Amino acid sequence: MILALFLLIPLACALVSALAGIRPRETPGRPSVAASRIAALLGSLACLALALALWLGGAVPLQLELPWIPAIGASFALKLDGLSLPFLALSGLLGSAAVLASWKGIADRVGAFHACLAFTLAGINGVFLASDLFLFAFAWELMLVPMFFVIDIWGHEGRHRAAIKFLIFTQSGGLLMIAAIAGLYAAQGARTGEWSFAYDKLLGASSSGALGSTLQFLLMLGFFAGFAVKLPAFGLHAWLPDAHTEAPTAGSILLAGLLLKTGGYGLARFAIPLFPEASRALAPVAMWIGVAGILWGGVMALGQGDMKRLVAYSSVSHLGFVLVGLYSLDPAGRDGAVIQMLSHGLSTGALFMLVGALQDRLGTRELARMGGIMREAPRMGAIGLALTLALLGLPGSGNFIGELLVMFGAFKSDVPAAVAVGLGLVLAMAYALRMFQLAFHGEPAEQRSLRDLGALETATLGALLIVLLWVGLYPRGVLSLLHLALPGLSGGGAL
Amino acid sequence: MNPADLELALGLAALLFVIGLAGMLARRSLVFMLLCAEIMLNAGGFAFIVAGARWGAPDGQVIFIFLLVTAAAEVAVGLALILALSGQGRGRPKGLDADEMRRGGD
Amino acid sequence: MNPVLAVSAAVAVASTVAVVIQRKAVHALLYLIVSFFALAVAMLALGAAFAAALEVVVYAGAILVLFVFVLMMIGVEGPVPSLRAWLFPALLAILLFAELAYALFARPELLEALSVAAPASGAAQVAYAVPAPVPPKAVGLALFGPYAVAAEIAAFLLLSGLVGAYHLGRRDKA
Amino acid sequence: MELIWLVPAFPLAGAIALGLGRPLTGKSAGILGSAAAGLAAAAACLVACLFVAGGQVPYTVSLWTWLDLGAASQAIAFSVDALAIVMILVVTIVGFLIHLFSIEHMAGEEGYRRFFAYMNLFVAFMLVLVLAGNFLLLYLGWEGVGLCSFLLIGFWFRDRANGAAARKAFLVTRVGDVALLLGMLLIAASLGSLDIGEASRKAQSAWAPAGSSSLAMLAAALILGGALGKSAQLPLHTWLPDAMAGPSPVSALIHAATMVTAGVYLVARANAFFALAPQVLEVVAVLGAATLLYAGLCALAQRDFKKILAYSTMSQIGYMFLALGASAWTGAVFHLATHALFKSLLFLAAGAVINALGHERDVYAMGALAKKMPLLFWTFLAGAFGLTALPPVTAGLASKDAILARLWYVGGDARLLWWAAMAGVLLTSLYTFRMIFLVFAGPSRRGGVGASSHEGELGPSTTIPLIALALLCLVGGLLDFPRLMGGRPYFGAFLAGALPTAPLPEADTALDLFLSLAPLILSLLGIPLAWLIARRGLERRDIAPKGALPAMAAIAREGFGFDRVYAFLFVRPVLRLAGKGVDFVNLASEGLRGATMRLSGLLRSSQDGRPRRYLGALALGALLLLAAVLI
Repeated sequence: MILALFLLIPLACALVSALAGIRPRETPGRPSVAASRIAALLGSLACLALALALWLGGAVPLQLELPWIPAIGASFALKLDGLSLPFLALSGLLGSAAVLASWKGIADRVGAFHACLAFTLAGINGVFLASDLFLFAFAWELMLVPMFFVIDIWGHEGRHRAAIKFLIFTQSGGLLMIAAIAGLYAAQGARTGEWSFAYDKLLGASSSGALGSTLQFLLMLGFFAGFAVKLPAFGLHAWLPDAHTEAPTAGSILLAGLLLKTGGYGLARFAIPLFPEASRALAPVAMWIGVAGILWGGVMALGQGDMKRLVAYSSVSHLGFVLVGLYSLDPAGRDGAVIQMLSHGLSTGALFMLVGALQDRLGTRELARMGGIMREAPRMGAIGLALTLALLGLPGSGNFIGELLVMFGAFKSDVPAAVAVGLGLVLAMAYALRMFQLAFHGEPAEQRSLRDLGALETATLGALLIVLLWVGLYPRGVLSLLHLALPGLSGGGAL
Repeated sequence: MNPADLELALGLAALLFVIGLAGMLARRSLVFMLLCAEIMLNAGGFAFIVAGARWGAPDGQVIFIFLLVTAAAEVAVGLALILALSGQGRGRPKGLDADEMRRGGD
Repeated sequence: MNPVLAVSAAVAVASTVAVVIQRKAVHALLYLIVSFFALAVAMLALGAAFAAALEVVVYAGAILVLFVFVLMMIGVEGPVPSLRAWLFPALLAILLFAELAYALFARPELLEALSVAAPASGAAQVAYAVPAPVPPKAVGLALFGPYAVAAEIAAFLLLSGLVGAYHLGRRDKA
Repeated sequence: MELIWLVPAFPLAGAIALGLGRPLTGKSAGILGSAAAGLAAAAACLVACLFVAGGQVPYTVSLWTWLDLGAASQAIAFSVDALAIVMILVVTIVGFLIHLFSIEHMAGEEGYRRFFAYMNLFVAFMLVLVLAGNFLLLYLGWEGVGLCSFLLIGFWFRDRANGAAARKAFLVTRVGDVALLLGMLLIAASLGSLDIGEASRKAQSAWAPAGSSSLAMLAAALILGGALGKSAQLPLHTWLPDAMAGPSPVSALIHAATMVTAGVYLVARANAFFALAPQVLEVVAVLGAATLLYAGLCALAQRDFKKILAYSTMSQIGYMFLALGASAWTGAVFHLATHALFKSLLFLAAGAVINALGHERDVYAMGALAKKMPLLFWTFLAGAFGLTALPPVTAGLASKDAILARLWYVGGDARLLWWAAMAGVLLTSLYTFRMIFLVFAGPSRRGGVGASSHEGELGPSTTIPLIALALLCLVGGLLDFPRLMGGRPYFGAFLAGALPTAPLPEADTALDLFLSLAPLILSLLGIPLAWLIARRGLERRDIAPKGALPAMAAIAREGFGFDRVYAFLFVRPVLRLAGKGVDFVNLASEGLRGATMRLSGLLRSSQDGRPRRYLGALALGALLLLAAVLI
């Protein structure tokens, strides 16, 4: 039942937040507003604490199965293993960071906002925990809708378009994925006579020969499409810059830090193990899609004038690494992809928080209108520098470990891809340094008075940085956990 | 009954119907459109009666009654609408132009 | 050919054409009443006495009089459309009529095929042999027998029409 | 033996303390930073003594396992051997002296505390680099020093030009770093180990015999790529002259003494791979010789005081690469060490001169400073003698001599390289003495920039490092003095435990004499020539260059246009692609959106609210349907 708490706590917090904020004409500072903030924060922290307790207690794997819709063989089945636990911890951490980041920035409809955040978090936790494909699809949809509202209601200038774009892209991908789930379910059910959505039962479907190779490939493509949109893979990334740029800070943190990770997690958990043969056929293409994402994301980031958009494009680049790592079909590459996802969540989440803080203070995200922040706000400068270094993958940050392992995996399966990935590192340095120097160095572009980071913000960002450093210097902490999940993930033995 | 009569009667129904149709397409006044709708409805009802007479069955007349009811309800609502619109004073002298009403939503 | 039917048909067509080309709505309405009377005569000729009565009493007598009241209140004059404006409607109407007439006169087998009750040509001949005026009693029995539910629904429709008309006609809109 | 972790820990702790310690104001920050560096130097000396006393047995101290890469697990571990000892001594001692110098030199600068934090951080990373027992940890230090170089070049960040120089340095070296990273991956993937010693042993068994394995060549070439970037050798050299935008102590520590020579250290450390790839080794030698001559020519044409020294550094590292290419591993490392001494001395003295002149860096604007700043002059001269390998300063004399002799003895095609090196000797002498004549001799110029200023204000924290470095230069060469002059190769013997050495052939006094005298004579010959060049340059400094020679000089001053070529080939295409950040994928999706909207507009126009139109459509539909039934 512990696992259900990961869903119940955020849902309960969403309820409390919504109820607390339901009274009309709320004003900041009213007790009900504070209550909804605190409820959302406590919910996230509780999830984080729970995940850490399970981590330190070594309680993986852990399972929960309750009957849900027996008529179609769908059950409320959750499973916690070494692959999901780090992501759950990340979701608790970034959820708290998102609430803290919007502590002052959100003054309008506070209750609904925090309810949406908590709701999204519940969906994300569900995605990371579900071991029943029906439940997975359910949670997958659950996390999108509140996120849509977060962007559409509390976002910046172009929020409506961005929100619709986000919804259309992810829904189209999700639709394909759900179709593939249904197809897999039907094919397996027709063969065995046992109609079930259970992950473990579907796992052997393709290797048992139930699916023809064409059908297997098509179903795999369905899963791949759903996850590749979310990741996003090159070519399907058009929604990301808009959504990240227009979302409020908390929304950007959740989007970049967690929602994108569900794509990578889905690939690692479902698309590859369920269809090992088809994945092997797709792997070379997928790797080069990833490489294209790395390079194109980097080049685009180099051309952005909007700081938030730059970070968004850097996400495209960084998640290209995930695709390369996963489809190198090499243990090192897979490890690298997971580490890369965690580190990217931490570093980009923190970076979005910083950009949000800057935007609150300066009223702009334009790099050309910043400059000289290092002098006026040294704490901000120091954290900005540290995050920039993580962005460009300096050794010592978790990003380096991820990129290194991904490159290693790629090197073993496709040397030119590894070389191209290396070019991506050069690009990463170019755009990261450009961003840092434009924003923090030089002379201020305009008259202003800049407040440095407050204690709360510094503490939050510092915590994220310390975790990032820990991943960078002691990646075994994550990897040993991940390797516990290896047998279940190996699928056709490719990994 | 004479088959020729039957054919004549059905032809009459068809002719009345297309006259109503042409009128409805050509006239822009709401009142005329409502009148043309009545023509078409009536033509349809007449066709039912012809069919009932052809088989010596009451069903045709029953359906005619239903059509009558429909027409009554339609006219009641339609006329109420016309009254309400004309009461607003817009389009009154020119006779409730359906095309002009399209954008006049205030 | 029944001369009564033929004459009433001619009157009905002529007056209906007159309806759609009038300038004043009141004139059109009066022509329509004429048309309905002619149709009532045609119905009588076909042996549908009850329907003929209803046509005069309800249709011409009640519904169209309702029109008269409204037109008296607002007095509508519709501009007569130009010949150009008649072109397309007339073309459409003529084509449609041509099709219907073709189906009616040249392709009787189509009607046979569409009819469910009398598939065989023999049955049709039998039916033709029976001149069967349908008495009002039969209509009433059918209406409140097999069609009772439909009658109730029609009543609902009338009621909702009443409510709708009342609502639209209300002056004191809040 | 467990003490070794203290060596990098002191400066790291110093960096953290300085980074967090807001209350540290005034000189206290500088003193704290210097103390951290000093403690590191002391710890390094202690470690060195213990190492020597313990019979020079290499050992490794492992802190924790960092990462498993394939089968091999990489630890955060410090390996100590003779090469590492030499490097930590150079880094900590020179580093300490430069910190000391900076206390006064940087006084009053904005970001004083930040400066020392970065410097300490640099020393820590540099120590990690040289102490790393595996390639991965080495890479951490490698990128870390690159970071500190970036931060310190851009120290005066209010000027965007400094930032651009810093960015360039970081980026260009990263191109090399990526090559190194790929080389590491290659080694890890094919040998299953990244531990330097273990991988070297495995390579010798897996990739032998030498010269036949393309994998060995690839690995060596990729490692070389990293070394070229870090050490500013052709063709990845363009960042170093720009890097002079940083403060002078930075140039002394990072861009002369330690970081830029990391490439030399790397090649020496990975000598087993290069030994298996003789072709790559030849490339090393040729690139070294080319850089040596190229940078010498460039230095001859510079007007910026520090850029002359920067090109000189490049050129001297060319010597080291030349030595590496000739498999003179110990000679290269020896020159690295002596170069660290005399070049940091030159940079510090130059920095003091520039500071005294109010940040004037144009040598044509200086002059006649020898009398006004005697201490700076004499210490600078000591460094210059080291640079030109002239007695009585032994530092450069001994190390350069060893390299030249080794080149000669290799024979064959390497003779050509010897001639190139001799040309380099002449060039070195030319640009060095041109600089000295312009700065310290001749008439005072430009309304006497230095007329009012003299070095009298120099405090002990400035003078002590200068004098100490000068003394070290004087005697440093004695560690491995040429046998002709009765020297004993202590240094080479010490390093023999860590690097392969080949004994010189039997002593032939006549040949030895020739090999020692030839460079000496060339250097001396350079002095009068340099006087002529300096005078000629002075006369023409303000008129537009005409004729072939001044035009050549202008080209050389720009570094022979490498920057422009790279901008044309790499930078501009990428920037054009980036454009204003317009993403064609996004455009495609927007196009799809536009098409959908247009289609929906089309459909919507059918629902225009005209009932008569609907009716017409309905009738038309009925017409067509009926027609379909009838036909």
